Amino acid sequence: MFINYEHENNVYNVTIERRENKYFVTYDNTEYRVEAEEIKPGQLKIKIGDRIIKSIITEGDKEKYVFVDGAVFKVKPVELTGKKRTKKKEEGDLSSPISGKVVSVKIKKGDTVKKGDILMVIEAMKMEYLIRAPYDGKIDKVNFKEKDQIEIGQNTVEVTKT
Amino acid sequence: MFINYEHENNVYNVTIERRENKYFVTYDNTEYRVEAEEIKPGQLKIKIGDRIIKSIITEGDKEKYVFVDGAVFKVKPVELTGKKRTKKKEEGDLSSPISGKVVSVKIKKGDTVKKGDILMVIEAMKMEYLIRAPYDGKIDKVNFKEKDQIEIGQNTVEVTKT
Amino acid sequence: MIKKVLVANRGEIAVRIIKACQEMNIKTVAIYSDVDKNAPHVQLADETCSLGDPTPIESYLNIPKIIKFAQETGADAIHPGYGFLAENPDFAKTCNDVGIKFIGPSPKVISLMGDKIAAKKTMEKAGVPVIPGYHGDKQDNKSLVKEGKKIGFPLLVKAAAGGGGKGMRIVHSKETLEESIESAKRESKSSFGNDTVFLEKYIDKPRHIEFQILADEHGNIIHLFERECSIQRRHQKIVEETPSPVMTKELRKKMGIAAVKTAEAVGYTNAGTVEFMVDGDLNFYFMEMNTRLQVEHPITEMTTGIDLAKWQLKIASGQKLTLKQKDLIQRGHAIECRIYAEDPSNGFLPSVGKLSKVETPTGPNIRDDTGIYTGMEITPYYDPMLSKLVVSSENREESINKMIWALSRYVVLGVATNVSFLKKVLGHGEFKKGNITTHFIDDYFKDWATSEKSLSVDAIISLAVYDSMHTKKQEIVRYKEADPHSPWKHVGRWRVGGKGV
Amino acid sequence: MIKKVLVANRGEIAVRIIKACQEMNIKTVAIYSDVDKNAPHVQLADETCSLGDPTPIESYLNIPKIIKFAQETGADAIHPGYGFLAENPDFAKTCNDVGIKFIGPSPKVISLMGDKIAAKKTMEKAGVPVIPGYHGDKQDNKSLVKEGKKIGFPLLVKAAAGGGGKGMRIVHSKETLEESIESAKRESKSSFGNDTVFLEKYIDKPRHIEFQILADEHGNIIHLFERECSIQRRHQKIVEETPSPVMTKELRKKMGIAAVKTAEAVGYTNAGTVEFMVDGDLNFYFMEMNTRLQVEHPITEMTTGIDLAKWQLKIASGQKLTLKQKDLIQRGHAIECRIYAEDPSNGFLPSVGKLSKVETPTGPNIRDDTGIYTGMEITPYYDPMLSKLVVSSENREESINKMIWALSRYVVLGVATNVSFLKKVLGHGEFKKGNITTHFIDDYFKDWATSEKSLSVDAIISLAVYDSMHTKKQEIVRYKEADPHSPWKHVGRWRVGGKGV
Repeated sequence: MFINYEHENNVYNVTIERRENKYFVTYDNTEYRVEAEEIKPGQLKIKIGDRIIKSIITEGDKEKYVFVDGAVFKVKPVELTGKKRTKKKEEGDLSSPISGKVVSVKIKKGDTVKKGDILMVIEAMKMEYLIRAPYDGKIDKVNFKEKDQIEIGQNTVEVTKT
Repeated sequence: MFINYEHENNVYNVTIERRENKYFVTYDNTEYRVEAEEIKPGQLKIKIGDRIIKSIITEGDKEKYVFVDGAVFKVKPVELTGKKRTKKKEEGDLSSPISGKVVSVKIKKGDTVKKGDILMVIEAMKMEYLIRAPYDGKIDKVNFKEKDQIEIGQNTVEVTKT
Repeated sequence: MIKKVLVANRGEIAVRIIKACQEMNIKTVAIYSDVDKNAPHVQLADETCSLGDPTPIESYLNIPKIIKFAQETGADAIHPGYGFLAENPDFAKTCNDVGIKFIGPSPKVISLMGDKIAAKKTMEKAGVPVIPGYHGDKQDNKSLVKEGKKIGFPLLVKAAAGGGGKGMRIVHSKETLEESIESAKRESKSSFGNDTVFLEKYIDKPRHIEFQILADEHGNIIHLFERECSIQRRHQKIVEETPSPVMTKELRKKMGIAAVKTAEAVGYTNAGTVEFMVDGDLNFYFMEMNTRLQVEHPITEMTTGIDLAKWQLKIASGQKLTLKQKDLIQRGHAIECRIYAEDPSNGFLPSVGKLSKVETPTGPNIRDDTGIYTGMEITPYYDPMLSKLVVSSENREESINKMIWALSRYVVLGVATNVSFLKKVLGHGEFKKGNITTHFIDDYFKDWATSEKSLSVDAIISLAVYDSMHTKKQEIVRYKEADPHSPWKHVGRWRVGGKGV
Repeated sequence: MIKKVLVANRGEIAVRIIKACQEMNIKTVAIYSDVDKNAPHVQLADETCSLGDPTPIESYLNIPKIIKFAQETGADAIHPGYGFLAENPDFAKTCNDVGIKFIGPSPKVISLMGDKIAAKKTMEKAGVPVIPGYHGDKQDNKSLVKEGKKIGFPLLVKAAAGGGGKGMRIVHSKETLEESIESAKRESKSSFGNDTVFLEKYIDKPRHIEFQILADEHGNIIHLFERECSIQRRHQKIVEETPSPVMTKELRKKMGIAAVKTAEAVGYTNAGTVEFMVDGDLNFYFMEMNTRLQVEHPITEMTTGIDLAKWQLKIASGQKLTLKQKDLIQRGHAIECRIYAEDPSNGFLPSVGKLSKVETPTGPNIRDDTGIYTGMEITPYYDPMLSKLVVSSENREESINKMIWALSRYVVLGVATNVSFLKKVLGHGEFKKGNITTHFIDDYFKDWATSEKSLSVDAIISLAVYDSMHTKKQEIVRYKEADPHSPWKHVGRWRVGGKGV
């Protein structure tokens, strides 16, 4: 079986074959022969050579979480298309950093703004988040109005650099 | 739905009807109207009038356990035949009080014994349990030999009163 | 003795208070909004009342609703916990007016201490040292900017009604002063319904050290030593410890006396905390008094052996403080870490979602005050604190080791948390040496990114084994049936691919 | 410092020791028999070794196997826990011989204290008071019966190598003396491989009070105050507390000095416990010394703030005891309840089976030292202790309340347990007054039957609702299809019936 995992924008190609109770995992040109048991749902005990690791895995719709050696990793599936999504913030990206409520909209379509101007204020968990102009520019579109619910990653305002 | 529960040799007749989210439980000529929710598997939150109780129920092959109000109850199903089993120890009952290993058998078939004589020694969890003659009598049958594994409730020795 | 307490809060502090009541044979009433229907505090309480709409103002801040529930259930006292209505004098007054005991100080004292300006003026008069600043009535931007320029930079803009860093701004130059004042006012208005601010000198290399107070209704006041709370992000504490690594016997005595004097000056009753700022030369200044049980109260409980929540109930019942200052013993060392649903590598942004797994470490002197459970939905309605992990041991070094051990075994999956970050803070060389100020996080973790930048081999193996175990044969769909060695297969909901070996 | 410890034990004590090691950055090796494959101590350890066959003699008592594992894994020390090989001088000696540090006193001291007769003689010489009795070499039944008659009745027959009530018999009259001697010898032989017994005067209204000792390898010895362990069934402790309700400052001092003298007399090293019997007039007698960490050590840890398991490791590493007697503080009050898989209403018979549910209470100053989990199979191979529930608080009354609160929320389903029984013991009027002796259970709970003699209405409603929820329509089979109101239906695996309404 071949699986790709995406973690922090990197993709990991892994092969695993099962023969009886042994698993043969190949990653980065190294083969790991391991024995494994699922002790409770999602809780694995894996013997890698002399070492025993215990990991906890939970599965969501869009991601898996792995807890192992005291660290947590969130991984996503890689789409078959092979098109890797990159989620790095671009200079002009004004997506909401948080799910919350729009408490104030400072601008309207057509306004000109200066770099650093506050465009929108979003409130979540009793804290305020400010959306500021990333550069001097002109407002093309305002996607939300006051009191709107906004989700993390949704684009707040579109600005053309001037 | 009609259900009988057996607990400590008493049988309880209960009726329950469900209408939408309400349950109507009748026991001992009293009807209880309750709302209930299973919060986690086997964990119930039940509203009886103004009172809320929380109970935990687990199910085995032969019994159910209920934890409620800080107390634990073990209940058994009642056989359809209606024949109620009574498990009270009779005077001559020499069933093993414990699952363990027979470490010593003091008598053989045909021996005569006095009340209080030690007939068999069973060891479990590093402790000794003595099977003593319940009355003066004659040994009819010895069901186990040294080093045999014995289960709780199995008859150890049969003695005829003399 | 109080017979029935309505707990006007949620989460770990509601759980903490309900347990204290139950041990004292006091009946408890929990209140809950729709999203908290199955929360631990609801499971635990003897009676429960539904608040409906989870919006804070409609639920845990809704005074008429809460008072009505208290009356309906026959509660003779209300415990406000911390946050929400804990420092709302109107709420305390309403309780008094309807004959329900508010577990905390009098509305007058809450009101005075809630007004940071009036509080400072009172303390200045009482001879407790305060930080230079502007605490005046002129609240127009122009006057405030003028006063700010007089104090000099850097300075702090603080909401008079604020707390926990809300409505607070550091201003480094006059250019951003007005903007900061406006923003602080706006946040204060939204959080506390009041936009009065004050300005004060910003102290370099400051430590935040506070003293716990207990005062009964018969004039007896004691302090229960200090808590060092300098490790903060966004002006909110995340790691607290006691004793403070900088504390000396003499300073403890002086600050303890000042703390008791603070409480005395206002006729304080019940549990409270006097917060001081301590500078590099160990000068200390009164900052504010928190008129409630503090989030970090467990570290005081672990080192003194005193149960503060139970004493709150005893004092509110009119009992005398039988604890004497001279009998109190500060023993060993305790640390608290606040576990938040937030992403430390992305500006500590709160994270929402469903907790797919919660499993917490246990062991001698490990206390986890928690309000979460597997399957719980973390919503944006309330504070993102999930739980408080507290440890104690014979000395600071062992407590740090114990905390790192416990954090390494603290499993919360489904949202981003600060667990790894806290572990890095505790393991930092300067923290270990006790060289901490309120700038610690900014100084050493400014651009901290998660240490788990790449998947570990153990994680890769775990995932692959898990997916192999949970993939039924019929779920593996071959995309090119013609080629049996094709790398393209389909595993359950997960699309898989990769080069053949 | 020791670098890697093999823990030669299972259950809660193995878990306790592994956690202590990990906090000190010491690597750990767990050993496990087949039935313990998924036990918590195996989950927790850094390395694990399979012992196979669960029979004690083939597993946790198998010296060659354990030594081999220690050598293979490069462990430089072995912690024996309590029970199993903890007081086996041959094991300690074998460890020493192969250059592995045995965490405990020297084989010579274990050997001396393990021989209850020799121990008493040594203490008599050292000036520590002992109970009158026969500790002689003549072990034939005739001589023992003769000596027994000399001492008078009631008397105790005790296995010289015994402990925990095993190989112990009370004899009330000369008629049953010989039979009791034989039975004690047999049990001792089977449990300890040695059938030497001794006889001693049976003291009326006795309390069992013990002192905790720590001794380093440089001649420093301290005691960590007393533990009151009078609440016993089958001569095994089930409830322990500290301080003892009968202790006075003067008696504590005298007994503490005697305990230290006991340790000094034999050149004791590491943690140990000196057990005394205290009579109604507060005279005390040396009973025996346990040369290991005691089951009930947590109550001492909670009241002194000292981590005994960690000090065992430090002492075994050659560190000096930095704790001074005068600096030790006994603060507050702690209680331990041992949770057993046993049926108190049926002679405390052990109970085996699968734990269908384990859920334990948490809260401030509640410590649950446990080795169990949901799904675990309780087998007849080992001691039926499931866990130790420990609480502490400001005073005895609050600790009793806290313990009752915690016991009421301690969920272990699938086997019979003593949880309800413990709750009744803690709630008993005489216990609350502190009027306890080792006869307490016999005096007040002789014919105790479970208080849950009949199903409560809440239990009936819970069961009915549960069965209603979990019965699919198609599982309800009508036995008389002709009559739609027939009471005979079939619910899942459960047969149901009853009168119509």
